[in-house]
Amino acid sequence: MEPEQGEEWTVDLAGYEGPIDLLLTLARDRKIDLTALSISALADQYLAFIAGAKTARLEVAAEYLVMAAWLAYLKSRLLLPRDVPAPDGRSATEMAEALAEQMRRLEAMQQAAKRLFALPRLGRDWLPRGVPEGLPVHKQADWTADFTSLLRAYGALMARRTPAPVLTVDPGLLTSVEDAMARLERLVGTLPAWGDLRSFLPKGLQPGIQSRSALAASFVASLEMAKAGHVRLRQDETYGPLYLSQRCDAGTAGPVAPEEPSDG
Amino acid sequence: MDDLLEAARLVEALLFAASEPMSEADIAKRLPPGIKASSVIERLRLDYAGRGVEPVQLGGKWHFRTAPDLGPALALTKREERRLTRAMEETLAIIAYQQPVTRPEIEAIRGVSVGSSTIDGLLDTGWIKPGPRKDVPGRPLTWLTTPAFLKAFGLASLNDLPGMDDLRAAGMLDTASLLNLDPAAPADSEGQIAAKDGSA
Amino acid sequence: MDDLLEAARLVEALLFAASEPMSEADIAKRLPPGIKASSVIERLRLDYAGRGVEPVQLGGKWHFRTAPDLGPALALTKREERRLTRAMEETLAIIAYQQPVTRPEIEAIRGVSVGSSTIDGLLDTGWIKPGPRKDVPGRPLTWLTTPAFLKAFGLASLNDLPGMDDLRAAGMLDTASLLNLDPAAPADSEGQIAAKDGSA
Repeated sequence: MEPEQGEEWTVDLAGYEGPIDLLLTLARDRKIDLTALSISALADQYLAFIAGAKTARLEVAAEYLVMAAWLAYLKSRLLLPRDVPAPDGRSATEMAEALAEQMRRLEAMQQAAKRLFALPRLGRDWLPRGVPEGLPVHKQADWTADFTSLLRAYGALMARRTPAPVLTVDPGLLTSVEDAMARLERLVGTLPAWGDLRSFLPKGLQPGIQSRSALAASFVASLEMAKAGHVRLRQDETYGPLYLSQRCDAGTAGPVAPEEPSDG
Repeated sequence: MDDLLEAARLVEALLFAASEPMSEADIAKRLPPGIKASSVIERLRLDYAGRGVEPVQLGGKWHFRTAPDLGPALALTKREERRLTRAMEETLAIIAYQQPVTRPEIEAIRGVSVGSSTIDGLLDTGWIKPGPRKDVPGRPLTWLTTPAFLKAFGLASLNDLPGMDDLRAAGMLDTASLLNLDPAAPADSEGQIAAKDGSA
Repeated sequence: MDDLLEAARLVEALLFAASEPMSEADIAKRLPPGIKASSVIERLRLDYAGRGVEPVQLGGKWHFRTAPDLGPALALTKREERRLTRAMEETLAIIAYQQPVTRPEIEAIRGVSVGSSTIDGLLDTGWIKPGPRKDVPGRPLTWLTTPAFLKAFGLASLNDLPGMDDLRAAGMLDTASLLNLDPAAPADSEGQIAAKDGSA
């Protein structure tokens, strides 16, 4: 598919941005004025160019062919002695003027593009400040406070200062370890066999702090006495009752029943 | 002490140190009462005329930049720069001058369809962005330029696009008349462009 | 064309745009033959003498920096809204109600020590000021509220502060509420003073 030699001009459509661009280029090259009157001459040039391209067996995009057909039609209309309006209502002169207007418009934008791209460009022609130091910023606080919140804070502080309920305990309610030990020393010998620790507590203890204090003191006392070898301790299960007996006792009998229910 | 000189010292220091260009209002805030920001900037422009750095307006804000004629000496061209195709250049110009503009409008002006690669390529530059849809049948997307576009081309604003006033005066930016223009106006502008399309 | 001026333009653009300070050798590489870097730098120093920016040497390398005398003028004050911390609120309330009051007295009431940051913060609000020293061992400073305090809280005088009865009536002096301490209240970072206050 070699293009034929000896063409009047080099036919190559690759350089054009569509038919209007081609028309513009032809008008520029042939110095054809873009008035309605000279559109006919320009159409001739265009048709010749497309014919040349076809002869050279170049692939001509459909849009160029559409324009060629349209120009041929326009040219034939322009040649008519009387300017008969086309079916769309436009006369041939109006159609030619519309084409000329579009060419002027594209030409204007092409020139604008040229001028735009001739501007000094960032990175190509100029640079901004390389490393700006930045401007120092001083922060200034605008304090806001809510009066209600302030009063609440003060109210809470003042409320906190009113005396809080304090746990006071009458010393007479408490059993000391020494007292408990003396009592255990005295009682343990009187029992025949293993006895529940709780059964050694005095009768008539008030539930609550008094009972708990007596039990705790007796427990500590029993541990002390076991350490000293005066008694033996036994617990059959975790959290189960604690039994004690005299050291010399053989442990033949089962535990005795507690003297009173324990609140522990 | 010359008040204007002192103010010029302050503003040049500001513009050198600021990490972003500053508006005249930002500058005015730092100036003593009675000194007009515009006068100080004018003074600075004179002081730096012909120097290697210069105060210029960019997107409506002032900054210092190197003088464009020094580009080659600064060896800036060494930076790899992807060349835009002609289709991309023209499409960018149409978007810049006629924004907001839809793809069909761009196609009507160029007389050729705009390939996706043209839009994609421009999106890659960061110079264009989609705008609101236009309220016409099909609700096509409009296209706008970005602040990065102004920065890249060193433009104070879109009004500073070269020849903007002349083009406007000549009615070349009036998109309303566009759709009646296309002489060859085929009903379908899509799909008729073969691979020859230079925009591809 | 003045060769030295042209070289100075180039060097000022280089130093302006460089990402880091440049040594004289770095600069010399960019200069045309026959132009000495030291002469160009000297020329630049003269050109910028008394300006708002100036070429200075830092660790043997050159860069532009803003004139030191302009530092304060360049600074930007940024206002930001800040709320009183719980500690500040309590301390301010105690000062308001019990002024003149010393820091140890405030600490006794709050049951926690009062950090310097709390006092500093309150001084920054402009709502408290130091009063006369109290005539007790150590002669501690007393604290008072200022007229700005009254203004900020919309009080005509200190007498307008609600009394204890008012607080109680408003449910702000409710001991029961102590058992349900606000879980959202920030933990007091100032540290509890052990044993100072049995109710703590």
